[in-house]
Amino acid sequence: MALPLVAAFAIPLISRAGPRVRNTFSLVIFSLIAFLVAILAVDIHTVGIHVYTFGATLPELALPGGYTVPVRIMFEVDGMSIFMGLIITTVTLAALIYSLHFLKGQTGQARFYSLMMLLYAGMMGLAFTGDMFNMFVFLEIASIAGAGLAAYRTNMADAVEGGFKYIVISAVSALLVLFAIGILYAQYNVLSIAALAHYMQYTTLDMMALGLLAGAFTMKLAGVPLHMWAPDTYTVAPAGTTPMILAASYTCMYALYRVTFTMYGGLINTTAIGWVVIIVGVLSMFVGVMMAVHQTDIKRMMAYHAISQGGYMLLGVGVGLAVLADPVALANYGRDAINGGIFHIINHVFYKALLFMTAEAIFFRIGTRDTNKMGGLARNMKWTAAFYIIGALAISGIPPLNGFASKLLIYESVLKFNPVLSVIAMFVSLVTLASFAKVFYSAFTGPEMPAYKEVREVPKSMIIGMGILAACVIFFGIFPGLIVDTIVAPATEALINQTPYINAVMGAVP
Amino acid sequence: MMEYIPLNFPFLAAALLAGVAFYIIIFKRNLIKLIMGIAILASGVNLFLVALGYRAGGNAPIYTDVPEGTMVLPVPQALTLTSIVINVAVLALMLTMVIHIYRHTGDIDAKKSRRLKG
Amino acid sequence: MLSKIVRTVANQLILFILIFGLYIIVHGHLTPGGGFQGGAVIVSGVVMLMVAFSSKELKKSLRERVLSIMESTGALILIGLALAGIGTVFAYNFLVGTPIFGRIPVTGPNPGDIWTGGVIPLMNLAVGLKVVAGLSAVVLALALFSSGEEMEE
Amino acid sequence: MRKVVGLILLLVVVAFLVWGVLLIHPFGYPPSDMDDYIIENAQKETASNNVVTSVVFDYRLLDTLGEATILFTAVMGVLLLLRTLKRREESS
Repeated sequence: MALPLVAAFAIPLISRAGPRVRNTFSLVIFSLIAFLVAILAVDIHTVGIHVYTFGATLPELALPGGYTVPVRIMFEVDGMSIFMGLIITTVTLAALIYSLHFLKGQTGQARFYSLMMLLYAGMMGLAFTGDMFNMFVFLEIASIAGAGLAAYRTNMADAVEGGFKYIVISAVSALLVLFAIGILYAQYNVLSIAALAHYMQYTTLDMMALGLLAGAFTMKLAGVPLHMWAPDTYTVAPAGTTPMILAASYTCMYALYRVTFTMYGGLINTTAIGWVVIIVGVLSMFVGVMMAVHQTDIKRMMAYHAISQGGYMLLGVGVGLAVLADPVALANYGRDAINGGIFHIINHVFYKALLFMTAEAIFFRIGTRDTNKMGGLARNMKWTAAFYIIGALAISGIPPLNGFASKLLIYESVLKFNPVLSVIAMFVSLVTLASFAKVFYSAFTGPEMPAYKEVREVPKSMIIGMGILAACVIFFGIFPGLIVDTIVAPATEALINQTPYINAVMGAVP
Repeated sequence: MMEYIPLNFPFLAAALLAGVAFYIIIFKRNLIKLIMGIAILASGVNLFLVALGYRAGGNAPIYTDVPEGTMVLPVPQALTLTSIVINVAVLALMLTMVIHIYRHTGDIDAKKSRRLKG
Repeated sequence: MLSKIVRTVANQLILFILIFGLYIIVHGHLTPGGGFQGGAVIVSGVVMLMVAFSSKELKKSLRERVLSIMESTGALILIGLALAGIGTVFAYNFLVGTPIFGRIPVTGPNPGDIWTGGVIPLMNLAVGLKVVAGLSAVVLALALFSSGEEMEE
Repeated sequence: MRKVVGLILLLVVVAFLVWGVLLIHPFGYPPSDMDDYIIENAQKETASNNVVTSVVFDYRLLDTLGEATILFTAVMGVLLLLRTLKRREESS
């Protein structure tokens, strides 16, 4: 688990040996990490929740002998955590391969890779940790690394502004999280999530802490009232890192779910919280797509769509949260709704990362992101055009692709919960299709512009990076049942049924 | 409970510091002032954390030549230490970005740089 | 560059600041202080030099590359020490009870003994190295950049 | 308009924080299960007199590692942003 950190620290040293060595080194070490994560995933699904206590005499020894509160920091990995871990790892792998060529001839590459590794480490830590304060620390690692990467192209004013906005939002939300942690710590004198959930008494103060945490995480995942940073930051971040920043914001969504479901899941009345999540979700869907329609900057448009798609996830999980206390409704459609919401995270990260990469590929070759200035690019950039079509169809929920699978789950379950919400969701999906079709016609087809006659296809490593994601998109679309059963359902189970997570640490305590 | 409320002044101070910080973050358009606001917010949160760990009449939790008696809680101090360092890091990065923004736009007013919003 | 008096005093004072910072780092497990605090003290000395002389002068003796390597080394030592305990568990304090820094102090108030703390003193040193290098690099880079100096890659 | 919204938001947040803060345990009398354990056992387990240090470097070492990482990240970020763009100009 500490391997990405070692890699990050070592990269500046290694890169003294020359660029080729550095690239190979980061690739090799990252493949190793990906391999380890895969092993861990298999292990989790066969054995169950893993608890690793740092610094104790035994890894499983969460509570010091005969004591009732955990003292040390622990990592606690369950179905949901490893689900996020798989997403992050895949996206980072694709982004890393993609960046190899993209960065050629630019300065500061060593630090760029180093920051990429650190961002990855931060996200993984955020997904795996079982300790509130540790969560704050990893949140900060991820946001600082993300901001540094977003502002990478310092010769453009926009880039620095986007990065600055991101770091301001991150700093404020992280401090709110810290305040909430302080409130929780003041009451129960523990910091571990499982122990907090065990001792939780749902006092007024706990509700305040929940409010602060939810507000802060919503800020970070670009839910609508607090979404202003997202388009700017996503637009300017250099290729390869945009998907990672996207993944970082969904890791914050994971943190939100972890807090609401695991810590506050025993609450008698989750309906109110569920409705808040639903409303934020619907607003995000609607506002995001409406803002997206009239954008001319291709990446900016995609960023608004990212907000809108985030709304779908919140909608699905919000419906599940609203009926969490009602076993009949939960079995009837609540579980499917959560399944859909969670499945949509992985699908969305993959196809949106793919779309961002194609946009960046266009930018890489022709130097503009304005859709009005593009035209006829399909002739010379066949691969890019093909990947764009795959991503655009997936995002609009066209059958054989993965977006369809998860959206169908959401539609069906939401229809049973409240038909109006379902209609809104379908409408948003249609508008999404329309706006992507518009961009496709203006950018890839149409008369060949004389200025772009010499445009060539992007280098091979970028195609491989995009290809990995496109393969995932198609695979997930063809076998949605398989994916849902193997990785999504355990994640949902981990969210709905929080007792194993708590008992893994607090089992011995009455 | 009522008679204890006057004793909660340190927490109140922390909350008010955070309030001042939010005022700055929401209303001031100067980027340097915005950063100062975040620094004040950080101080407020740190004060809150460290005040949580105080135990009436406690000594510092260090056994070297300590007088007998209770000790204050060590964990909040450790957390505060961590959070201070984190804030140093965040501020350094933010200042760097402001320098760049100043280079590009010649101004540190958030209104003038195109899309920035507090 | 400030006047000759300031420069001379700064030259003399830097030694004391270094010693004080080092003291704080080394005694981190006995008295208030530790790697972060001591490192910050030393960096304040660096800043003092930067004010007294100019950042250009300082650049001649403090090379960016050296600082970067120092920082990476500090971080690697820290993580290496944490990793060394992996025989039992990652981040296990494996030096307790061994001759190196391993003496266990008397429970309760005691005068203190430098050879205690297990890996803690070593970690303090690593963190100190890291903080000194990292923060001086940041301060130096900011000063150089805002004075329009070229910085080495 | 913007100012009014901002003012309302500000008042809500401040009232929220102050209200929350008044509900917390009285100053100076915190609950202390975890910390009592640490105060009692720190000398035995970590062999360090300074309990804060033993928390920072032993019980919560991962936080410290993360903190060191953050510092490292920030330094990397600052140096990345303040790099000279010379080589790029040559290439373009």
